[in-house]
Amino acid sequence: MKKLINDVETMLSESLDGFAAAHADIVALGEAGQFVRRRTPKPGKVALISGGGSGHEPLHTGFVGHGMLDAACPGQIFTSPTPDQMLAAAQSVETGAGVLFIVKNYSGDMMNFQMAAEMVDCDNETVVVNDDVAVENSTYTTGRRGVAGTLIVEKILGAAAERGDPLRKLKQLGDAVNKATASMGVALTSCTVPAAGKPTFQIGGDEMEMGVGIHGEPGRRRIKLAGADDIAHELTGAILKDLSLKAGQQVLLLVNGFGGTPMLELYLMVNAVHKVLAGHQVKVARHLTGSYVTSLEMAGCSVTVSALDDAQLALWDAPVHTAALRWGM
Amino acid sequence: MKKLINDVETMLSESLDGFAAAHADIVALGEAGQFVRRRTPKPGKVALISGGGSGHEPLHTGFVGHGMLDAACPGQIFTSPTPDQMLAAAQSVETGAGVLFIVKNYSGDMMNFQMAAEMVDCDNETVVVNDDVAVENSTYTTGRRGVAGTLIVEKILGAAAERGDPLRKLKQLGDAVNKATASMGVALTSCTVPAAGKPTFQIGGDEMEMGVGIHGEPGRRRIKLAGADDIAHELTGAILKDLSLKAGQQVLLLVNGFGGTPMLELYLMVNAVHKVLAGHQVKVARHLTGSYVTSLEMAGCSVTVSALDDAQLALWDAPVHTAALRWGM
Amino acid sequence: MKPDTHNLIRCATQTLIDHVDELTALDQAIGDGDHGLNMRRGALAIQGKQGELAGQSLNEALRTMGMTCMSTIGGSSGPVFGTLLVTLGKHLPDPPNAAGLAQALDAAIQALTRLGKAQVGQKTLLDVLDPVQKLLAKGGEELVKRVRTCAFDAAEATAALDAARGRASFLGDRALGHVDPGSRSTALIIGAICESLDAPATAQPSSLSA
Amino acid sequence: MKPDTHNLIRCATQTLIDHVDELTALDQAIGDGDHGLNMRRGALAIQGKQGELAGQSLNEALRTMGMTCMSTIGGSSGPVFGTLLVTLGKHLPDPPNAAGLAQALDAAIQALTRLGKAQVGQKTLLDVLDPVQKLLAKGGEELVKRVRTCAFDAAEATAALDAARGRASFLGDRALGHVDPGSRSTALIIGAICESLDAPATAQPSSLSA
Ligand SMILES: Nc1ncnc2c1ncn2[C@@H]1O[C@H](COP(=O)(O)OP(=O)(O)O)[C@@H](O)[C@H]1O
Ligand SMILES: Nc1ncnc2c1ncn2[C@@H]1O[C@H](COP(=O)(O)OP(=O)(O)O)[C@@H](O)[C@H]1O
Ligand SMILES: [Mg+2]
Ligand SMILES: [Mg+2]
Ligand SMILES: [Mg+2]
Ligand SMILES: [Mg+2]
Repeated sequence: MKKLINDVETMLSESLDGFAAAHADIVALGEAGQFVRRRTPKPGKVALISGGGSGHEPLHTGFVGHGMLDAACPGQIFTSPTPDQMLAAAQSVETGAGVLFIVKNYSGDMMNFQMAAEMVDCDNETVVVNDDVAVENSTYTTGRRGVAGTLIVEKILGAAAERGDPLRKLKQLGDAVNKATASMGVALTSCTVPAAGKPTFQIGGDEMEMGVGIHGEPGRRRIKLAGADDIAHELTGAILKDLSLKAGQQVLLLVNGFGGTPMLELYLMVNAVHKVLAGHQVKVARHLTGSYVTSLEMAGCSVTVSALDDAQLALWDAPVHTAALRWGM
Repeated sequence: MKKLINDVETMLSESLDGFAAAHADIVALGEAGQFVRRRTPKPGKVALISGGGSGHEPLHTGFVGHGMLDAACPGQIFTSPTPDQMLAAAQSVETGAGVLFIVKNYSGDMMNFQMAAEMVDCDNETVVVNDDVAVENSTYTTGRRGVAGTLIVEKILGAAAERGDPLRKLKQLGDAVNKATASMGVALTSCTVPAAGKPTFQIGGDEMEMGVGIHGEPGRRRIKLAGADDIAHELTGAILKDLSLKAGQQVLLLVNGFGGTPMLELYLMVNAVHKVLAGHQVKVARHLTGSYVTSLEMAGCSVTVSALDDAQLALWDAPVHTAALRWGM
Repeated sequence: MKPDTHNLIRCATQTLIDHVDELTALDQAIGDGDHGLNMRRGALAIQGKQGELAGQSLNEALRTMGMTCMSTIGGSSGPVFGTLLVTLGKHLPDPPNAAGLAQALDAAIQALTRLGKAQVGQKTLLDVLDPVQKLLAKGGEELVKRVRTCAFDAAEATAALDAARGRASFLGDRALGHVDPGSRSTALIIGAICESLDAPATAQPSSLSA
Repeated sequence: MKPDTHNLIRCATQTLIDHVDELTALDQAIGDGDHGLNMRRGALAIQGKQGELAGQSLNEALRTMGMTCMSTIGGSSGPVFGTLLVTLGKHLPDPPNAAGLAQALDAAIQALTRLGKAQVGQKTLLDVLDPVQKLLAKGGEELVKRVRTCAFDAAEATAALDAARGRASFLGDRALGHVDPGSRSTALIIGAICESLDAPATAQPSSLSA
């Protein structure tokens, strides 16, 4: 295992300290690193709280700030945070308008957030993200997994919360965006959980894992390494089938790297996906390309298509100022 | 070799097409992909043109836009672009105030840009970036290499050009920022040039290349894999020695990933470098953390310290809107 | 809390710590590879509370341990083992007996089903808890020994559940033969408890609290 | 341009294409691994212009090839081989002879020194061009054969230059034994030219322009 670390036991807290130092203008670190919160909460605004296992950076901590999350709870690597963390975060950022939890659909995340939701003593709702079309059920979910589409749900909800939308309306919006969003990924290499010290899965030099999860969980099938066009075809095809878009539909396209894939290849994938979408008369109205929802240093990428209406696109375009996403301010 | 590509021969142009599609709001692609230019040039402003081998994305194409470069010429992977490309770029973006070329100090880049500078028929200057303190001379430079500090030079010059600074003043400013900037990197794994098909260098599972170049060229020495604190100590120590900073000096700190290193580790390195800088009473006034000057999918990072004065910091803070750096707008 | 309960907790937590690599490998095969570390983190946290636990009744201690799991483990294991322990703490008669344990386990299984929405047969630790609960409810000779065997066998048997229906069904043949990590942890815990219940009660308390 | 010049160009470019892997490996050892691909790209571009070249004088053809190198190769090789060819085109007498070639090479070496700021002895193709130029200037028996040997030997000898001073000196022992890729390319080109000059002039022109 080759990583820039001192000690697997302290790596998470050291990284959080570095993150907090690098972005001290926008975030603050909760006690004992239980959560990252927006430096100055906005009174009267619904507090958006997300979180999940670490190792997917910049998700979620990198999305804390104006126009996106109020707090994010980082769990251990690939391990959901605990209800304590969510409670502490809620206490820190809730200002009277209630809390909206944004949760990726994994058993662990679901159970921990559910416990927190039961224990928190303010009004709250939960939006569950399950955008991964690769598999209907996975080892650790009931139903589809939540993957890169989470970013889109968080961004759009963040903008709506920022302008003052109330809790129930946000819950509805979140569910709608999640429903309009579909993703699928492919891995070329495995990631290595630091404390485990060896790769999560073995994969041949000429193989890829089609439909991989963002923890390196198995996907649809292990197949021979294919060209970018073929990969784009399979990923985008599965997504389009799931969303059943009409010709002329406008979408947001997110080509997301898993951590070990350079921009050169991600943009090449953008080009490949474009060709497939054009073939289906789907119009790409917005783009995001980069490594935003990662699996440590895994090589590979996911494609996310989100069929947004004009109002949702306007929320996507609204100003945001976080460590990893910033525009309009 | 595991990459998201169709064909090594077309990979660069496919990736550029994807890049241009994803960022059509800010950039346009020159004929035959010779250069990427700012969508709408600003009349009367000195045109900033950079470029270099591809494989370092987002450098340089990702830095084209308001407040930074007017054009970037992408060469083949790790190969300087040709004078033709720079001439075509200059023709496309020069609006009467002259051209400033920003060149990383490699023999190939120097010679090609020098030829372009001799051939271009408008007023022009060249700023050479040579921030790498790892080695005084490398296989392919005379003097020090230009690495991640290039980003800082380009950002600050971009802001100064945007406000209307004339050519000679920009040349002076660029030289000053370059002089105040020092970098050094370490690689944990090699990169693989697609057309070569195999790793550029062999490295043991417990080794690292200290002082590596951004093409995977050898650095100071091959040593046993060390902890992040030790690495930070060596990298930052060499940088501080070179810059000979006074206690209390304010700096911009760039912790840059080489393409295969996740944010989790980069932020951990931020924390480690902070400790070293604090020990020298150096104050980090600004941060940038991410994979900005890469070597394909190489794992590792570089540390850059830039001792900027208040005026230069203000230029760093000035609005920028490019594919890879964006703030204030 | 009695010294032998103290020892029992030490053994049950230590076996998880000792099997961290095996549990990691199981979770890497069909999951995300963190199960070993999760269980070790919880076990260490409980061991760190042995002073506090020593002053508590069995029911209080179970609750404390459950809360510790919930607040330190995270992942699926945190809520699952946390709920298991807290529910046992709520329902177990003190002093415990087989019938009382069977009833408490039944309550725990129900709580887990409500929490995690998994059913028996879907390759989770429910597939160990369920047969163990049934065995305890029936009672009979050499119960401790039979419970131990039952737990380990049931954990092993989760390997076959992949090919059938259930939450891991999409893996098909690829997961066949892989034991569910949480089931293995559960068997290890039950096994350690059974062994320490079967051990000669003559051991010195001082030697039990290492 | 005469058919044998045509053939000479085909041989010189083809040898670079055929040695792409070797040149890549050399550049990977002490550089960035692109030299083989750079030379192949330039060679293919020149081969693609054989129609145009066929209608040009030797001097014009050299200039065309040089400009082609500059506009298609990039890297160090583009300007270096481009300047080499353009300068030769400027100074070579037509028809060429050994003394004229020596003079033209001398001009090219000076142009390269101005362009790239490298000196002989610093592990670049200058370390092949320089001894070859000296040999040509001296003249004598079996010159073609001796030039060929000299070029290959000089390229090999760049391996020893690492340990001495020069642009690669920082590599110290680690670069010892590695031939400079550009020197190897230069030797391959010179070798191919020498071989086609030494080949029996009786071969059919048609067989030379494949
Ligand atoms: N919904 C559930 N109900 C009961 N047990 C579950 C459930 N989901 C997972 N488990 C148990 O938890 C184990 C996995 O735990 P762990 O790897 O620590 O957490 P995670 O799955 O979040 O990575 C599984 O092997 C299974 O036995
Ligand atoms: N300044 C220079 N002067 C003369 N030749 C040079 C110079 N720099 C490099 N070369 C030659 O170019 C070769 C490297 O070419 P190549 O790998 O194609 O380009 P790059 O070095 O830009 O990657 C070296 O082996 C050397 O012979
Ligand atoms: Mg997990
Ligand atoms: Mg090169
Ligand atoms: Mg797990
Ligand atoms: Mg090279």
